[in-house]
Amino acid sequence: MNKVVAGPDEAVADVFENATLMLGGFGLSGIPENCISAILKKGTKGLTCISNNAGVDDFGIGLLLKTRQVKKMISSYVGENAEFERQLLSGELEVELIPQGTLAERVRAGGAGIPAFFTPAGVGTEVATGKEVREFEGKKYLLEHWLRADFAIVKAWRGDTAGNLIYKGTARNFNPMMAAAGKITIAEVEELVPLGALDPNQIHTPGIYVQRIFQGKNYEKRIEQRTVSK
Amino acid sequence: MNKVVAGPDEAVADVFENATLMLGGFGLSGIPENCISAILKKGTKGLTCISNNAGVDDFGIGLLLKTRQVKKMISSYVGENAEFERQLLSGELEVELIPQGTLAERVRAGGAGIPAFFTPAGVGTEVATGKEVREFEGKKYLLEHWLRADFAIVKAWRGDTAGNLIYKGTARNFNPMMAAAGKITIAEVEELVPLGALDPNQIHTPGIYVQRIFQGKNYEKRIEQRTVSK
Amino acid sequence: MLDKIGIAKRIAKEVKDGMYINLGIGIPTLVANYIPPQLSVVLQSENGLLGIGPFPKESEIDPDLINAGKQTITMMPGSALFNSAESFAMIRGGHVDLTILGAMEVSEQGDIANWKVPGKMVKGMGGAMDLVASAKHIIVAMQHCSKEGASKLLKKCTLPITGIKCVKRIVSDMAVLDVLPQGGFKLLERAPGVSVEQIKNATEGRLEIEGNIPEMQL
Amino acid sequence: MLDKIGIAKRIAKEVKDGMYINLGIGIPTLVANYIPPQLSVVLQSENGLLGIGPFPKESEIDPDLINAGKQTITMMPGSALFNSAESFAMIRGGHVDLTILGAMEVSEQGDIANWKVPGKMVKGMGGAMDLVASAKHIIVAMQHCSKEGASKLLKKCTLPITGIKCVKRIVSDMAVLDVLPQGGFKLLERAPGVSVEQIKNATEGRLEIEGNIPEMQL
Repeated sequence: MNKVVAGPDEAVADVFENATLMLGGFGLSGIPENCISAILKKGTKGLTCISNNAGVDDFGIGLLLKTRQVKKMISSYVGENAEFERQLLSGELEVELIPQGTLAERVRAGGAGIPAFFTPAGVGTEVATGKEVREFEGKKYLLEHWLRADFAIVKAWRGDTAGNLIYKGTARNFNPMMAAAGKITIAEVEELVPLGALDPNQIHTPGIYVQRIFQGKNYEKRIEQRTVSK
Repeated sequence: MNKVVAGPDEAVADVFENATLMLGGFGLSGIPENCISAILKKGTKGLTCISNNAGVDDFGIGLLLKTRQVKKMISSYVGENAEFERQLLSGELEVELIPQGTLAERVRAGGAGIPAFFTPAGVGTEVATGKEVREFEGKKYLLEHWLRADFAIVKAWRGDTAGNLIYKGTARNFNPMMAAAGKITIAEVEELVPLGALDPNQIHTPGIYVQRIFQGKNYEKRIEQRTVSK
Repeated sequence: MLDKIGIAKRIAKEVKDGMYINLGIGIPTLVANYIPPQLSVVLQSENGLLGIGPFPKESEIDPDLINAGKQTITMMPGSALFNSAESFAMIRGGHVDLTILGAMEVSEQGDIANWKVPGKMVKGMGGAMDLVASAKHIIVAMQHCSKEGASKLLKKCTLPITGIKCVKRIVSDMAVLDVLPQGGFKLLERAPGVSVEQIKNATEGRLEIEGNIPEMQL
Repeated sequence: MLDKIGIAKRIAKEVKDGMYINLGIGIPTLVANYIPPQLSVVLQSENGLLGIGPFPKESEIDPDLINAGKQTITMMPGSALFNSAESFAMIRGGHVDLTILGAMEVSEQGDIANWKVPGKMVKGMGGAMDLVASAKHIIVAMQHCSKEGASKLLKKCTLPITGIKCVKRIVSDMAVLDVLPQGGFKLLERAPGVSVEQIKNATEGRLEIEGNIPEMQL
């Protein structure tokens, strides 16, 4: 089963106006740099982006915010981005903030066919507004629903032609759950290898979740907080 | 953080009468052979065992059924065991049969702090008796609750002294979810290695879930259906 | 009338290139042997493997590598191993394209019974309830009648059911039939040497016969 | 009055051998520097790592290895990497023994506010709501008062809250206090050179003072 496409332009060619996208990554780590550039070039508008963060002013999803291609962000933390804050305060951008664990689990639920589940995060806060609250063994929980997307766009370290993926370090983050929750899942990888080159016991994302894969180029992997020890 | 115990006898020493145990494995693959033997020797009675299968007459959990140490089995499939069927039909053994995916997800929910979730498995069948049914996007789902245990007993291929585990082949099965759902989790491994010997990117069960670990002995790894191609 | 291998061969013709498929225990497992080799498909085993290969040679046997029927197996290049929760996430999430499983009874509404005979058999449902509740496309392999000649394609199942309104297509030893969205069996093909009349007599549920019914090509 | 490093040092004394700990951004991250080296503890980073090591040397920097504050880090021997769903499964499932995080306000009921200042700051809650809703033990690092001198240990939080009835212990620049199960702050220790009177004046919520209040040992 060969899922290889030529590159990011072909991979995102059918991303349509007002589509819902999931984009992997935590901060700028593990983000699909090549596909973000291709969507930027394509200029598709009205996007709803589900991603833990919103990039920085001049990198990651921040690039799509600048060009006003994003209608709505669904994230847990967006504090790294001044343009984001401006658009939000001016009402140009819709934003839904979700606790990080709830976001991760809602995406996982989307891929796993679980329409709703109970979680304690946000009980008694404004996140609970309008949500069912139920008590289990003396503790209160909120009912949260699955999240799915028209396109899930993920970044992995190594992948094979059948779409099996292995991530590296903490660049794994949201990528595996998102890979499972897209109607179409696009994976860009640093190294594309032949079938049989990956150890089946080490696969993080089984190929069944991935529809398109390509080897990306020129990864910048920008660092937000370069910290070193003496 | 050193979680190493001397062997199976020490590992299961505090397994008490009427305790709830989770036991990893699918069929006879990936079952904690050493700990089952130790519990057999110890003779603890009244156990509730949560395990996908119930072993065969003379191996796996079947051994504990023979000695009548098991009060209740919670499983998805128990068809390999004549003594089991006899005890069940005679009313000596309580049995709760759960769809395999629901069992896997209820155990995962137990480890993940999710008290309940919706799943489509069993809608309209006797499994749905007494359960809340709710419709999402035109499809019906059952509300299912988490499962947790006093002791989760798992078998891995390799493990380190901090309890990080790697499984092999399809012997992984229910072990990772159970490892997370035990108040006390005991891991027996074929090979116990020093801290730092396992690649952090390949860990299947992070050590945080494991309280005790030891290197097992004399693994029999019995095969139920030896099938070969010419 | 088809034997087990005949049923498996006929079902193999339903397989399309690029499919991810879950094969149940029994006849469905045999289907793997008859999938045209030019098709690229991936077989899922619900105990945690995508990419089931052929049975091993004696020297390749690995007790840590079995399928859902507990048979020793091998892996294909490009396989992936995972845990049982991930396996059923795949199934429940609709990522498996085709599920092929056996049945003791099917109703004209598409209900299926295959896990329990009260008072006689208590083996459990295994993964069947998850599979039938979630699969995009379900093909059932079954005998059209019991040994005593009673129809197993019924108005209503008499055995405890595994799932409701889920079966899309049936390949029996006598015929290929679809379950219609509004209920009823639509006869598509006859097994070699089996007449429409015989199928009519062997089907308790409502049977829709339109035009000439061709014989199966195996 | 303690500076940030003083608060971090005092919190480090709460750490016990064998603990799995999640450290929030800011002062809590500094705590790692002062955990006695004879204690064996594992630090969790909610973006998918157990076993955070020291910051890397220039030559070791890996952009694929960061903590929840997006700082470059290293791994300790025996580390494990995982995805965000697994990370919060750990947190939600009560497997993390201790959570240390910052706060803008804490109420005498143990409510905490640390994610939003309406009209001024919209950064999001990140993992804080999950952490405070699930942690077995929560220690808060905070300033006792605002720059304007207003108390941040309140009867009721004025800012949007992150979680209810969850804070167990507070280490501020002025004091160590417990939140009592029935509500109210119990004064345990004074910062060096800070009087009970000063703490009283700086605490809006109900303050319980019993006997002689010792000065912190750092």
